This record gives sequence, structure tokens and C-alpha cells, in this order.
Amino acid sequence: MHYIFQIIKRNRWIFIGLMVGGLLLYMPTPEGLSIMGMRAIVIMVVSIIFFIAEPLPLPGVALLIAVSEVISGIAGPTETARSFMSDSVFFIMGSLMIAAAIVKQKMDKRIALYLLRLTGSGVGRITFGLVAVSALVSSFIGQHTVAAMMLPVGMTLINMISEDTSKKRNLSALILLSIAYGALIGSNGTPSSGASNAIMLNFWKEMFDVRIGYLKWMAYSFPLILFQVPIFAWILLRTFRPEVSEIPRSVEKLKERIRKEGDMTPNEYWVIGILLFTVFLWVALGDRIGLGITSFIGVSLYLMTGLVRWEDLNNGINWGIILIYASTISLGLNIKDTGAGEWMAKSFLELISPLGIDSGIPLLAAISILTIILASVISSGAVVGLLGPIVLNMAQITDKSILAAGFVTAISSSFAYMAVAASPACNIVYSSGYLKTSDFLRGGWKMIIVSILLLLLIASTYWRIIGI
Amino acid sequence: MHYIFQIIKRNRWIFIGLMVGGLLLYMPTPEGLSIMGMRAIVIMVVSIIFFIAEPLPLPGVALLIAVSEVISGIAGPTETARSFMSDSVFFIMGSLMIAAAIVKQKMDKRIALYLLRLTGSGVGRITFGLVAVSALVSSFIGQHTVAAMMLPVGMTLINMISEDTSKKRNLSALILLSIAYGALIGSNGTPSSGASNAIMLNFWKEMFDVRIGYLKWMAYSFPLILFQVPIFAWILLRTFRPEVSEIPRSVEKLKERIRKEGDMTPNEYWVIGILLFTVFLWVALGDRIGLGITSFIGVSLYLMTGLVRWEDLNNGINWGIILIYASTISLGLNIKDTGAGEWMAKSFLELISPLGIDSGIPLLAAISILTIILASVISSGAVVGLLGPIVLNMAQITDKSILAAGFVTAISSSFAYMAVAASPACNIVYSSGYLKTSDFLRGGWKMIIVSILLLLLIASTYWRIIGI
Amino acid sequence: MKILMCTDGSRFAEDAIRFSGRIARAMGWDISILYVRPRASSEHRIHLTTARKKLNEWNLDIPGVSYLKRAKEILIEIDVAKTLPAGEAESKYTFREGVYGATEIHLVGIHGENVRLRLREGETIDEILEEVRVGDYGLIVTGSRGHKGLARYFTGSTAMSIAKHAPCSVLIAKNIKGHEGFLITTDGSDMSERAAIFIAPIARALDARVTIFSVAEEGTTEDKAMERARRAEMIISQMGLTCDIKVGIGRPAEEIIEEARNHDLVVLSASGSSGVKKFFMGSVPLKVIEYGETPVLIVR
Amino acid sequence: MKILMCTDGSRFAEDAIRFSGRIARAMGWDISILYVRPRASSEHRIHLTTARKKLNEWNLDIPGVSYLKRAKEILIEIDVAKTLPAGEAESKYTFREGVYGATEIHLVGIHGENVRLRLREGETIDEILEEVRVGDYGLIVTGSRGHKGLARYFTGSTAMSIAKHAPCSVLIAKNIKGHEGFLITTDGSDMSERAAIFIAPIARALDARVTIFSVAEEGTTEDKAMERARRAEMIISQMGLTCDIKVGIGRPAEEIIEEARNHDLVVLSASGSSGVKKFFMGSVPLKVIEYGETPVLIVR
Repeated sequence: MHYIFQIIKRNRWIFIGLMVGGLLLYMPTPEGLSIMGMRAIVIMVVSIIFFIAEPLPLPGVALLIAVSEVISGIAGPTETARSFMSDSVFFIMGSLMIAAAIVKQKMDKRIALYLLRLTGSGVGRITFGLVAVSALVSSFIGQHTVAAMMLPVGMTLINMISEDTSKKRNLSALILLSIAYGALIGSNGTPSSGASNAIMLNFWKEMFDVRIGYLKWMAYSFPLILFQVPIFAWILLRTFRPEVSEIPRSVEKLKERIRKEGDMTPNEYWVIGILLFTVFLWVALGDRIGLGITSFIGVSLYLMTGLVRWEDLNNGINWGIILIYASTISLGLNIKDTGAGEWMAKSFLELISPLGIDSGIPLLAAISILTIILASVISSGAVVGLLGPIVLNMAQITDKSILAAGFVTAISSSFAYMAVAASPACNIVYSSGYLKTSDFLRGGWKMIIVSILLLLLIASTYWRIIGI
Repeated sequence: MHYIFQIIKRNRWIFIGLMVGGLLLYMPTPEGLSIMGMRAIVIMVVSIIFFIAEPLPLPGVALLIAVSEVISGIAGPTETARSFMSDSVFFIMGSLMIAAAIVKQKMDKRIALYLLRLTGSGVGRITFGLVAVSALVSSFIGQHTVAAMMLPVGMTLINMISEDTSKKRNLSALILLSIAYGALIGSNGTPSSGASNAIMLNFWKEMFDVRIGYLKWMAYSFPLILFQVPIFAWILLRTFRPEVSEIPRSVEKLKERIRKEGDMTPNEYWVIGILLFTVFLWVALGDRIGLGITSFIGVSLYLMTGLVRWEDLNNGINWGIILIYASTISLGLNIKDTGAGEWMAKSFLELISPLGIDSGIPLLAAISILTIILASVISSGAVVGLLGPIVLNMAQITDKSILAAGFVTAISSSFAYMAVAASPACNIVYSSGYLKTSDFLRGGWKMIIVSILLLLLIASTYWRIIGI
Repeated sequence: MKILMCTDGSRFAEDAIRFSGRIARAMGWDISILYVRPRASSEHRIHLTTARKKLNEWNLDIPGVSYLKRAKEILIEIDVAKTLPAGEAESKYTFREGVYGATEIHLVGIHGENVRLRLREGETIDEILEEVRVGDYGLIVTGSRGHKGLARYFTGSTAMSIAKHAPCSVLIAKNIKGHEGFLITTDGSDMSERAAIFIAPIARALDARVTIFSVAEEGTTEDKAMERARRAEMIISQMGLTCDIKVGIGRPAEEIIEEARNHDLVVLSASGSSGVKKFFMGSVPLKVIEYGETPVLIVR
Repeated sequence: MKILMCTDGSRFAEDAIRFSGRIARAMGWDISILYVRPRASSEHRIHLTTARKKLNEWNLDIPGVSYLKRAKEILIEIDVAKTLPAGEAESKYTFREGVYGATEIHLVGIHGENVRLRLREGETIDEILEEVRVGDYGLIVTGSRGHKGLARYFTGSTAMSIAKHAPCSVLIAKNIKGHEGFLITTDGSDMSERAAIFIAPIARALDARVTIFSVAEEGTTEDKAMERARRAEMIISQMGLTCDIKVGIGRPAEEIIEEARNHDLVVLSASGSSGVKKFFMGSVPLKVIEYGETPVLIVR
């Protein structure tokens, strides 16, 4: 009796999710929506409930999405399996593997040394440097890798400042948030910086046969980063006024300690070399043979040279996250195929048309805010996977550029600056124990407002000039 | 200079593989073979070289297969990605996850206790019991899981027999090989017992739209197991004549030790319950919603009940092996699509027709031997993935049943009784350090001959009666 | 006997560590300090493992270990544990599959007691109960933030859950004060007697003044309450302690909370009720934990 | 100084463990015993890890540890190491990412030397050289099966590769016999002198008879060979040992192999040639290793 009650209690969200789903299925299908479309929407709603409440590990939700797509009759088992895989999923997989190969080397120590050589011991310069370097590196190998690599740098600096924790509260928050926000800023820099980018590329291609190259993506996204880096550093410095403005002793000690490790090893040169070669291939061949296939060339090189062992990849990669993204892509495409995306797009537009924000820049703002809200509770890749088809349908209906709408969604999905649990970068720095949840709130809301404004500014000027 | 020489030396097989590939591409395309077909064959040959010589970890070879399929123009990046995924790959993934959930519990101790209660202390009965139980369990959850679970049972028994290694050489080999060969025997019992089965199901479905249910598969494959178990136990007892015929003291000690662990826990009941439920679903729904999707239901249940954590699956599953199998399926389908399979089938038949074995049972024997040779150097799943389309094409050309040819290939792929490195089960027991490579040779050749004869006997009688 | 002290790394927990350290020292019991690190979403756990490996490469403590190190300092400061001779390994990172860096630091107490600092990862309450199960503890000590007013309704749920579900005695240490003595409550049941037997040696070892308190729900039953108190006094005096006696009239929980204000610790026995009754109970012990301002020891 | 003894778990390796244990004990050097477990194909490694976790659950040694335990017994038997007092942890499973159960067992030698038993996984030669690199060893001892006839051509390649690539002195221990003394060869080079300086204290500590041997390629250069031998004798006697002198005429490798038959150990200096020359060499030391029947020490 007690045992059963325990099971029900632990799994209450599963029952709630299933009840919501059942209720929706029981309701009459709205006009303009096919039965299959309704079922796709139900799967989406229940999945979002499960993603937020996490009554079972999220990769399990991915499996359940596959199961329900088949059981609901939206697609057969083979088509469902196929829809889980595309060059974008290969690309997510390959990028994670490359990141795992890099994180294995001691590149973090090199980066820390070069960074501190450039910045010196001023806290302002260090903050700027941390934001900039995190953003730059995360642009290529993803926020989770950068956060994991830079966290020890930040913590070592903090540890060396003073024994007394109360004397460095702000400084600690400043340094760690610089890393987290820097990593988040960079996570839309290139297609390889995050799964949400790959997923958006996938939708463009599958829904409209529009292909965006590696360089073209950078041309659209990098200007925002260039603005964000200095502004974020400035906001952080104003929000968390550091207790001291110079930390020469800590910086010297850290540099000393790194120098002891000796020069760069041949292995480290190889790691960087292969990374650069892979980026070159992405730029040169990505359009023709696919970014995913290209990334596999890089991974094969890492494996051939023995710079990474298969075990490192097997255990260092979150295969579950690949499953999650694959499932949201599959669900997103089904939402599109069943017409549910168009219906939801229309309904949403009808809903917001009285507010006068159903076109142009206001629409983009609405999309951005919707994305940010969702991205604060579930992971950015899943947000893009679920919202993507709806947003692109909205753009199509309103004759807005699908590129602009897509970029706004993909980029906004990393604006989860207030939420600890939503992004790997925030999660990793929070796990250090130096930060409180409130620190993310204190700085985060400013970052979000600034980022939205910057994004809309760029969308209404620069993007128009270069023509999207 | 020396450094470069080292690199070349370490990667010599890569160069050899690429040179062989280049040479083949340079040769004129034989008549009746398209250029794409030629390229598919080249990829297959080079992959086999890489699979055997392993100049880079095998999952890397899987990535290279994807890369070369795209670069050679056989398929676009998206189609290649799609061809990596099917319900069969889901099925392989799901089966591995279920196995990982089971291996986490202490089912091994339960199985050992029940087994020893049934067999008593006679070495002959224990041998028979180990072979039978390994075969039975491996039929449902795969040879690697069974070998990992039974190895400690075997080693504990061996350790308790005597301190003096020389007095238990044969007994050690007997016990450990019973486990390994038992696990191998079972690995074609049901579709869920091994990837090679799932791959063959995939080819039947993709190439001829023939669907075989879970129960139907068992109807075809189980008779062989029923013969193999007693005969293998007998051969093992004759080959490795045990030093003593009764080991009552060790058995008692082992039983005592297991009893200390207490009764079965609710968790263990749940684990078994969910497994049985999943098998039931495979039988009942597998045909309609796909074996892979069905297995995901079981995995979700394991995750919901908290019986397995996602980390256990992430780190306990060899995701590389899933990639390898996916890549061979993809390559196999490309070999079929480009017509290379048909060409190779014809060429092979022409080659063997002077020997008079190009039809009927002799042809099946030839297929079986070819499969066994390849399966002794590369893993059984990869063998079926690469040979599958060729064999099925041969069956079609000679009007032989594609089911019979397919079953012979799938089943023969686990006849690698002489090779230590080819199958997980042999590898695991060999890793205990109690066996010599020669032990596998001493018993293995007898097993292979007996198995081929049994298989052909069943193919020519029982299969004909039940109609394939 | 083994004490399990659960810390959440806060300042309030440090008082509780001192308090349980004093008990452990006085009684010669083994003590374990446990910190449960919250588990991240399954989506992020593998990333966190990567980050922890990096921290390890840089010789930085993984999160949570610093709380244990602070606990170690406190225990050494109040003479519970001695530092091991330099050079001997004192921290041992034990491997728990999937969790890189589950940790135990092992110290030896001044009288040879074992002092263990342990780190676990997961749901706080689940992991504490799991630790109790495998570690065979006799007493759990848990801190509580001692909030006032509205905040009280939203906190203390961990302490409350442990008090409800633990198979052994539980001490909720909040607002720890000086030496004003122990208040032993009795309702005349066997459990109350067991509580008196449990606390007497501790009171003696800590040299604490003991007051026995019994509550009569109405004025007419005051005699019976007095009788109950006398019986408890007898037990206490058999164990070589003298004690005061007091009887209150009114609703038990309120009277106990009021009387406890002037004491260091109020001792209650878990009501010996069944699972079903426990489920619906707004029992006296839980009310005292929830609304009282004094550390509470619930004896099981 | 640290000795690294590489075992392959065979009986021949046990002799080598005894031999290097004796040297370590006599000289007060630290000793590590290394066993390199072959690495399985990447396809199977994760399955093997699962199997090893199961073995661990059953309290069974993971493969390879039994060889190290045997080595431990031998070292204790010949009084190199003492067992740690019961109850103290003596085996520590250190975590190496991706390899479950890389192991070190740490003993303390009778004079306080460190004795470490280590398990690695991978290519034998690579892992031995890696261990030498990180562990800063001065001498590697490796067993050789001492095959005769044709089998000789197919074995000993590990010993040979280590002799070629190691950055420190290497002792190939095969056909270990009783106490018939050391044969120190000299070719008059600085390296030869260093070899004499290296071996003299060991010979003294082991109380071994020393013979100096110099080879003249032709009869006419016998005087020079004698002179070289005299210089070596001078060095040895400066270190407080007496020794015999012998001069052979013929091809150096053959002469040394022949003369070495009656000795426990033949000491050679690595030819001080460059990498390129080393690559093409069929040098004297390697020939002696390959065709000789006596343990060989190559000093670097």
C-alpha cells in the first residue's frame, strides 16, 4: 500500500503528463487541424511537460517520443527511425566528439596562460578577457566544453585571492559568470558551437531546401557576439562590483603554476591542427558533403592519431543528448508534415494580432521572448527542435524572411541567462558551489534585455543590409 | 624524421588499406558492374581491411564509411545519415540498454544459485548446466551480458577448487568455455539476442519486404540450440577431461556465499518483470510497431522505475558498436542499391559452380563456411551487414529460399568458436587469464564442424517441413 | 553506536556539527558527517563529470568537499578528531560507478573513534536514508535553519521528512544555545521510557541538568501526569542522575514548546503508531519540530 | 634510484623478480613491479569493463592482479618487502579514465624502500616506456623466456625493443643461475667506464666476483685490449673491489657470449651511437641479448 503510494508519488508527473495528453486527445479536434496533427501536438505538449518535470531521465523521453510517434500512427517504425537521423544529427555527434578530444588535452592551461599574459592583473581586463575568450572558443567547440575547461581557471584564481570567502563574494561571482555568460554568448557563433544551430540548419533544409554554409552563418551571427562581449563584461562589472580591482598576486601565482607544466606538447599542436583543419573543411566542403560528414573526417583523424581513445568518446559524450535532439527533430518534422506547425503558427498569429505584433520586428521580438521563456526551462536544442517548424511556418505566413525568423529562434535559445538549470555552461559554473541561484537572477535579466534589443537592432539593420 | 617514421609505422594499415582501395579504383570496372557499384565494393574491401587490422578504433571506421559513401557520390549526406538508422538499429540500441539494465542488478547470483541447486556437484552436470543456462539467457539478452554475468560464477568455482593451478587446468578451461560457447550458442535464439539477427531482419525487410516475427524467428532457430547444448557439453567434457568429477566443496561454498546475500529484492523482481513484459510486447506487437520501438517501451520502464540511471546506459553501452552496425547496414544497402551485391553474388556463383556447390544444401554449406571465416576475424554483426545483401542476392538468383540463406548466414556468424578476438563472449572469458589461445583451438574446430552439420541437417529437414 | 550528522554546508549546520561532535566525544561514539550534493538533471550530469575531471586535473576540490573539510576543521577544533600524522593519506576518493569522485575522508577520533566525512550525490532525503541503511546508524543529527514566521512554513522540510522516515533516533538541531539542560517529555508509554534510557547517559556525559516534563490535557488528569513523570524520574535516577519534575496543563505540543524555550534540548519519543496512523498524523513530535524553537531529539 | 621490473606473469619472470629484488634489497633501491595487460579491440573494451565490474562485485581480482599478488609474495619471501600490518589498506584501486580498475598495490620495503606493484593496460612496450618516463626509473629489468634454437628467433622481441628504446639501463634476465660472478665487458669508451661505475656497487653489495673482459678483434691488437681492461680494473679497484682480467680474441659478440656462459651477468655499455646508427645497428649488445644465454645488463 505504502509502496504503491510511493511509486505513484514519484511518478506523479508521468500520470499528470499522460492525463493531460488523454484529455487533449478526448477534446474535439479544432478546425483546420488534422487528427494526426492533433496527435503530434499532444505528443509535443506531453513531451514538454516531461522535459520540464523530468519524471524520467530526459533520454527516456526521447525514446518515448519515438514510441508515441509510431503508436499514434503518425509514422511507421522505419520512417520514425529514419527521421531521428540526418546530417545535422551526425554534425551534433561529430562536434561533441571533437569537443571531447579537445577537452582531454590540457588546452585549458594554455588558454589560461595566454589569456592572463594579455590581460594582466586588472579585474576589469580579466573579466573582459574571460568573456571574450569563452565566447570565442565556445563559438567553435561548444559551451559545455568551454565551461568545463575554464571553470578550473576561474576557481584557481578565486582560491588564490584570499582565504576569507566574504571578501571575495562579488569577485567570485564576477569571474565565474564571465565564463558562463561568455560561453553562452559564443554558443551561436558558428554552426558547430551548439546543437540548436545544427537543428535550425536541418529545418531550413528539410522544410524549404535552404542551405546555409558555415561562413555565411558566421556572417549573420558574429556581429551580435562582437557587441555582446564588451557590453556583458561592463554589465557584470557594474552588477558585481569587485572587492579589489587588481589581483596581481593570484595572477602571478597562477601563471607560475601553469609555466611549471612546460611547453606545449606535440600532441597539443596536433589537437589544434586537426581542429583548424576540420574548421577549414567545414568552410570549404560543408556545403557539398554536409557538415556532419565533414566533422566525421576530423573525428577519424583524432582517432587515427591516437589523440583520443574510443573510450574517451564513449564515456565523455552525452549520447542521451544526441537522442534528445534527434527526437525533437523527428517530432518537429512530424509537426510540420501533419500540418500542426502551420495550424499552431496561424493560431499564435491570431492570438497576438490584437496586440499589433503579428509582423515585422515586433513579431521577431515575440518569437524571441517565447523562445527565451521556453529555453529557461528546457534545453536550447530541444526548444529549437520543438519551436522551429512553428516559427518558420509563421515567417512563411507573414512573408517574413525564414532566415531572420530562424536565426532569431536559434540565437534567442541561448539567452537563458537567468536560469541555472537550462544551459550546460550555467550548470557547470553553478556546480562549483561558489554561486547562489540569485546571482544568475541579479545579472541575468539585464543580459536578456540587452541581448534582445541588440538582436532586434541587428535584425532590423545589418541583416537587412546583407539581405535576409 | 624518426617521429614521422613512427607515425607511418603505426598507421601502416591505413596506408595499405588506402593503397588497395586506390588500386581497385584504378582498375577497369568489370563488366556488369556500375561505377557506383565498383566504388561500393572498394569501400567494402577497405573497410574489411580496417576492421581486421584495426589501425584506428573500429567506430572510427564506421565514421569513415559514412564519409566515403558521401565523397564517392554513392549517396548524399542526408541519405547516408538516414541509411544509418532504421528500426533494426533502434532494436540493437534498445536491446543493449535492456541488457545494461539487467547486468546492473545482481541477477548473476540468483542464476548461479538456481543453477547449482539443479545441477548438484557433478562436473558433468555443471558443464551441461552452464552451457544450457548461458544459451538460454543469452537468447534473450545477448552473449556479452551473459558472459559478463557468468564469468564471476565460473571464476569463483575455479578459485574454490584448489590452490594448485596445475591441478585444475582442464577444469578451468571446461567451466569457462562452457560459459563462452553457451553464450555463443544462444546468440541466435531470438531476434533480441544479437545485432546480427536484427541486421538480417533489416535486410529481409528492406530488400524483399519480408517480415519475420519474434516467435517465428524462434521457431526457426531454437531447434539448433536444443541440439547444440547437449552435444557441446559432451564435446567439452571429452576434450577437456576434468581432473576431478565432483566438486561438492566448491559448490557448497559458492552456494553458501550467495545465500548470505539474502532473498531476491523487489528491484530484482521488477527487473525480471519488465524484461518478461518486453519479451511479451516483442511477440505481441513487434510485427506491427517494430521490434526497436517495442524495446524502447521496455527501456523507458526501466528508466521510469529508476532501476537504471541514464549514466549506467551512457557508460555501460558500447555506442561505438551501434555505429559500426549502423555503418555496415548502410554499406550493405548501398551494395544492394548499386547492383554490386548482385554482381558479387553472380561472380561468386560462377566461381563455385565448377565445384558443383552452386545450389541447394552445398550452396548453404559454402555460405556458412564463408561466413564463419569472416566472422572469425571481424564481429558477427559486421559480417552479416557486409555479406547479407550478397548472400540474399545469391539465394534469389539460384531460387533458393531467402529465409534459409539468411538464417544460415545469421546463425553461422556466431560459429566463431575458434577465434578469441571475434566474439564478446570469448573475449570476456579469455580476459580472465585462465585460458590460453590454444584452448579455443582445441575445442573450437569440433564445435564448428558439428554446428555446420547440424545446421545443414536442420535446413534440409525441419526448415523444409515448416516451409522455408 | 554511530551518529550520522547531515550538513548542508550552512552556518547553522556548523552549530549542529559542534553539538553532535560534543555528544560523540562525550559518549565515545563514532561519527560520520554527510553532505549530499544535489544531482543535476540527467541532461547535464555527463558534462558535470567532465568539469569535475578537469577540476581534478587542476588539483581543485570537487564541489561539496570543501564543506566536509570545514566539518573536519570543526571536529578537530573541538577535539573530537585528531589529525592523522602528516604524510598518511587521509582522503580517499572511492569510485562509485557513474559518479566521478564520490568521496570519503576518514579521520580517527581522540579515543580511537572513527570519524568519517562522506559525500553523496542525489536527492537529499533518499541519500540520507540510504546512508543510514547501509551505515547502521543509531542517531541522525540534522541542522535546521531556525527560521521564524512565514519562512518556517517553507523550510525545515528535510528535517521533517527525516524525522518521519528515519528508522532510528533523530536530533533536529536548531537555535543551539548554552547549557540550560535537557527537557525529557513523557506520555507514560514504553517508548517514553526508552527515550529516558537513551538520553540519560548522554545527559550524564555532557553534565546536563535534566527536567522531566509531563502534560495533562485537562486539570483533572494532573495527577496521572505527575505519576507518569515520577516513573520517568525513577528510571533516570536508576541511571545515576537526579532530575527536576514539571507538569503542564493544556495541549501537549503547545505546552512542550513553551516549556522547552528554557532548555537546550527537548526529548520526545516517537509515537509508536502504525504506518497508516503515522501517515495522517499531526503528531506531537512533528509539531514540536515544526513550531518549536529548541533542538528536538526524537527517540526511536 | 628506482628499478622497474616488468613481469609477464610467467615462471621465467619470477626468477627475474627474485633477481631484481635481491639487487633492490642489497642497494636499498625502490622497486616497482609492472604488469601490462594487453588491451582488447576497441569493439570489446566496454564489454570487458562491464565484466570487470561484475568481477569486482564478486570480490574477484581483475585480470593481471594475480600476477602482481604473486610478485608480492616473492618479494616478501626474499625479504624485500614486509607486509603491512593487518587492517591497513594495502591495495588501492586508482581511477584512470576509461580503464576501470587500473591498480597499484603499495608495499614498504624492509629498509623503508617503496615497493609498488603496478598494472597498466595497452601495448606492452609503449606502456613500459611510458611508465619509465613518468616514474623516472634508473634500471629496467625484464624477463626473457630463454628459448633455444629456432624459437629464439621468434621470442624476446619485447626485451629487445625495450633494450633499443629505453632511456635508462636495461637488464634482460634469462636463465638466471647461481653465484658465478659478473662479467664486465669494456671497449675502452667513456660509456664502458660508466658501466663499470654503475655495476661496481651492485657487485659489492651482492658480494659477486667480478671479471673484466676485453675483446681484441685480431691477435695484433691484444695489447690494446689488455690496456682497456686494465683501465676498467683501475676504476673497479678504486671503488673497493678486486677483479680478474681476461682478454679474448675474435668477433666481440661471439667472444662475449662464449665467455659469459660461466657468469651470472654480463655487463655491456650501450654503444653511444646516434639514432640513425642505432636504427640500422646489429650492435654488440643486441647480439649478446639475442644469441647469448646469460642475463645481460646494458648500461646507459
